[in-house]
Amino acid sequence: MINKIVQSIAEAMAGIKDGSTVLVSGFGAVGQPNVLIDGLIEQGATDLVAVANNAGVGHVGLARLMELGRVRKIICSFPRSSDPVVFETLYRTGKIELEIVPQGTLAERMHAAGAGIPAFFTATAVGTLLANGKETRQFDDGRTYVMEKSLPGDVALVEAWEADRWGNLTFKQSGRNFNPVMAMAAKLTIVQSQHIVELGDIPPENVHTPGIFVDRVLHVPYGDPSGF
Amino acid sequence: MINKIVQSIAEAMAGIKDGSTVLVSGFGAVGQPNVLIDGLIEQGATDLVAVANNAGVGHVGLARLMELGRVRKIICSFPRSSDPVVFETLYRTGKIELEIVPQGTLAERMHAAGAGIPAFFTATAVGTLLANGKETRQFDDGRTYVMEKSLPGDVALVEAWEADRWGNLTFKQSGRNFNPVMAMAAKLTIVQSQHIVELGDIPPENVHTPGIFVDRVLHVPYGDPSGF
Amino acid sequence: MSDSAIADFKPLSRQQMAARVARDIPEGWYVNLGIGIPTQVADHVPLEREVIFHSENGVLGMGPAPAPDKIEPWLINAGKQYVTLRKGGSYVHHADSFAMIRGGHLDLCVLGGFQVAENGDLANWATSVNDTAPAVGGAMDLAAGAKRLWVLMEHTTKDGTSKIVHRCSYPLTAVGAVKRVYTNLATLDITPEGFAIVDMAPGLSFENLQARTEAKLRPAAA
Amino acid sequence: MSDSAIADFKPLSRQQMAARVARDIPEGWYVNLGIGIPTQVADHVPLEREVIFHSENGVLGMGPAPAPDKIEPWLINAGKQYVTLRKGGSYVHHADSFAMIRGGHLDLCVLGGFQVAENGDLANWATSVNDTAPAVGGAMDLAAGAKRLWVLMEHTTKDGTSKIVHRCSYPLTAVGAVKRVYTNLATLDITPEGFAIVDMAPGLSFENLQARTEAKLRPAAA
Repeated sequence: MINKIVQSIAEAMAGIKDGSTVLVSGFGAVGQPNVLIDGLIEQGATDLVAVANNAGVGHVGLARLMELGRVRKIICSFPRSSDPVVFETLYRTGKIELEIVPQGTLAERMHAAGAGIPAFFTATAVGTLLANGKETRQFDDGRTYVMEKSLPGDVALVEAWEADRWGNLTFKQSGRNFNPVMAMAAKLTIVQSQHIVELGDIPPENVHTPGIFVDRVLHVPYGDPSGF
Repeated sequence: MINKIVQSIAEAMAGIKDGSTVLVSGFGAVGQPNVLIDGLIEQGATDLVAVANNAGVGHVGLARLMELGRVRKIICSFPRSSDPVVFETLYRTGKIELEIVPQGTLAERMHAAGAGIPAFFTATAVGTLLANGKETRQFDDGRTYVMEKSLPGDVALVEAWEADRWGNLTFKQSGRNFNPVMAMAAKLTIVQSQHIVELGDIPPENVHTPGIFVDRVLHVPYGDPSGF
Repeated sequence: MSDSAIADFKPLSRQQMAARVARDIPEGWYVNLGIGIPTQVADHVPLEREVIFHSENGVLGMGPAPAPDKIEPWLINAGKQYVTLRKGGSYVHHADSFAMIRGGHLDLCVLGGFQVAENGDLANWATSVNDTAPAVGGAMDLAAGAKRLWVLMEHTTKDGTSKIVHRCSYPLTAVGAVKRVYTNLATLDITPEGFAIVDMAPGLSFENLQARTEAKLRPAAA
Repeated sequence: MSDSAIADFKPLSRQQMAARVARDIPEGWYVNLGIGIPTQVADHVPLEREVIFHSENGVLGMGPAPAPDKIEPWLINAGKQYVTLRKGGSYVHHADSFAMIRGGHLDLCVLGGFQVAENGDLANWATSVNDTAPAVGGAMDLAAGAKRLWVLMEHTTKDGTSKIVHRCSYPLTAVGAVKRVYTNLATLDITPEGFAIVDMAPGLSFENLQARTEAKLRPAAA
């Protein structure tokens, strides 16, 4: 019997190696796998590359991981937040690398990684600082596009609303955001889910992320999102 | 009030021009918009480029459109079928152009068109006849990939299970297939739907194709798929 | 610029600016509103005029802000404010959401700006090449992807420097993308010949507007 | 080849070939089975051993064929046969389905073949460069995309020509992709040194197998 449900946070985080690229989902606090991020802090892996939309808030979660010196580089679209003090201090003192990526390009680079596409062209960022040094090319429509490479992860940390033992997932409202894309882009996809449901409870037409993209599921009924 | 629901097949097909690229969904008979294809036959546009998985069966639907000399070129993955006589005759006598595209590349070329991506790289077909004359390139993983260009449509003919007046769609079982991809890839997306539902009847988490990709919806309660 | 010059006319309030943009959005458009003043545009589109608002984080068909006791904690917009979803709305993931943007499926995007140039260039994400860690978010995707890009911003900075310029001095968000600018002083179209005035704040003269504007303006077509 | 040579052993039936492959598929794998004999492999995987079958047309978690009175007209596989869906199965669209394939998410794909070469090349879609309108379907995507590609086919054509070859003479489906071949005569691994025998049909000798095979074979490791 296939059973991707794990019983402890330690089991969920087992085997994450130093130097890993970790995709951390969420947009604001919504769809953000807080318990798994805390689990990663506990687990100890270091020299990480973090991929997330933001660069952490306050001194908790991703910001805490950075504060502990465990993140070598962050790839994100929006390093600002309501309280970005940890990132800004590290960045000003040269203790963290930053790669800023337009939000849609960030999402598509991970989608491409999950879909076996090593590179694609987009008009986003053409003629801006964020296209510096990148290959550009004109296509048949006469417009210039920049080539962007896929962004695969070693690990994805995902937050779901429902999950079953095959790893099928649903997401609630705007909690979907980066979750399905990161789930498909990583070698090891770890999910915290509000609810665990029986196989077959999610109608097959309405599975948002099929279990093929999921490796481990931890039941975390943690309530409403918090900590924007 | 937005209302994408049209009252007649003539209204659904209005304005399709000679020379159009028409994306025709379906895999076998499932998810195939038979009534719209017949509507296109009736409507009269000619010199068409048809994009479909197959090249028609028997003397009906897409095969009939070809038999009438209205299709200049077909782009498909699998020109064979249980009864491909029309296509084979036209092809053997040089009366139709054929572009064979691997099925996944075909889907992704349309997905890319819908997503504003003019070209992408894939390992599919590298080293085969279908990559002849196409640019290839090695990426960081040491593997060679071929560049494929997006495939936009002027018109998409789509078959849905449910639709509302904003054009939100659901699909039944494997009837989804090329439908969502073609809906997003065309300038004018025309849908035949088994059911018309009230706005809000489709749960917002379970809309399969959001109305932003849909222009016209015709109610066609035509029953089970037939004509493999 | 003398105080008396300012006394000649009444610049639009932010409310009025948002309402001015809202007036130009027809029923049936799919529209993304940027963070800041642009977000307020939605408040001025009556619900009966069905305009479908999109948010980068995968929300299509946003409605007004919820009553405080009706907040859905999982339903926010790109500005991380609580919103509602209208009947007919839907949720998608981030890659699908930006496929809508990049693929040209939005009829309109309204963004804030630091500078708009007469060639349609927009600068709205960084104020210097040396900005430490500027935050781009979805601005570049929206600016390059939407069918129409309008910018809604104050006409000048607080110290009176024009934000309507010949060429942007700040790092660009997108090249040649802006079609129209709405400011507290005027509505300007970007044409092959540069900025053309669509309308001006009540009481403002062409000369007075030009005096506050770095770029050369063309009077409204008669 | 004399009739007496054939009398020495018993080639596997198609049923036995499918069962032989099924034996090697562990629980938990995501597997795509090509049209033809490969499709029959699923019949030999007991339902208790949960193997998740994928079909290119967006079906994940296929079950056995339905009883004639339980057919769901909207539920077919890539071979356009009616199938069922297991609990835990799901539907996706074609681009997402091929993202699973191309992105390396399938543990295994089993395809039929015209020729397999000792360098792992597969030819299974066209028998000549001049084939009028050969039909590729999803074969190239599957061959290039799955984590493992196995081929299931007869060892020779009807006239006895070996399909296990030094180099393919037919147009290729994929380059260097095949890991293992199951035929009615043997199971062969493709190694950096070429074909290595894993097992042979009962009663078949190495010499007899080699005599029916164009490519050079290496005996099974002791």
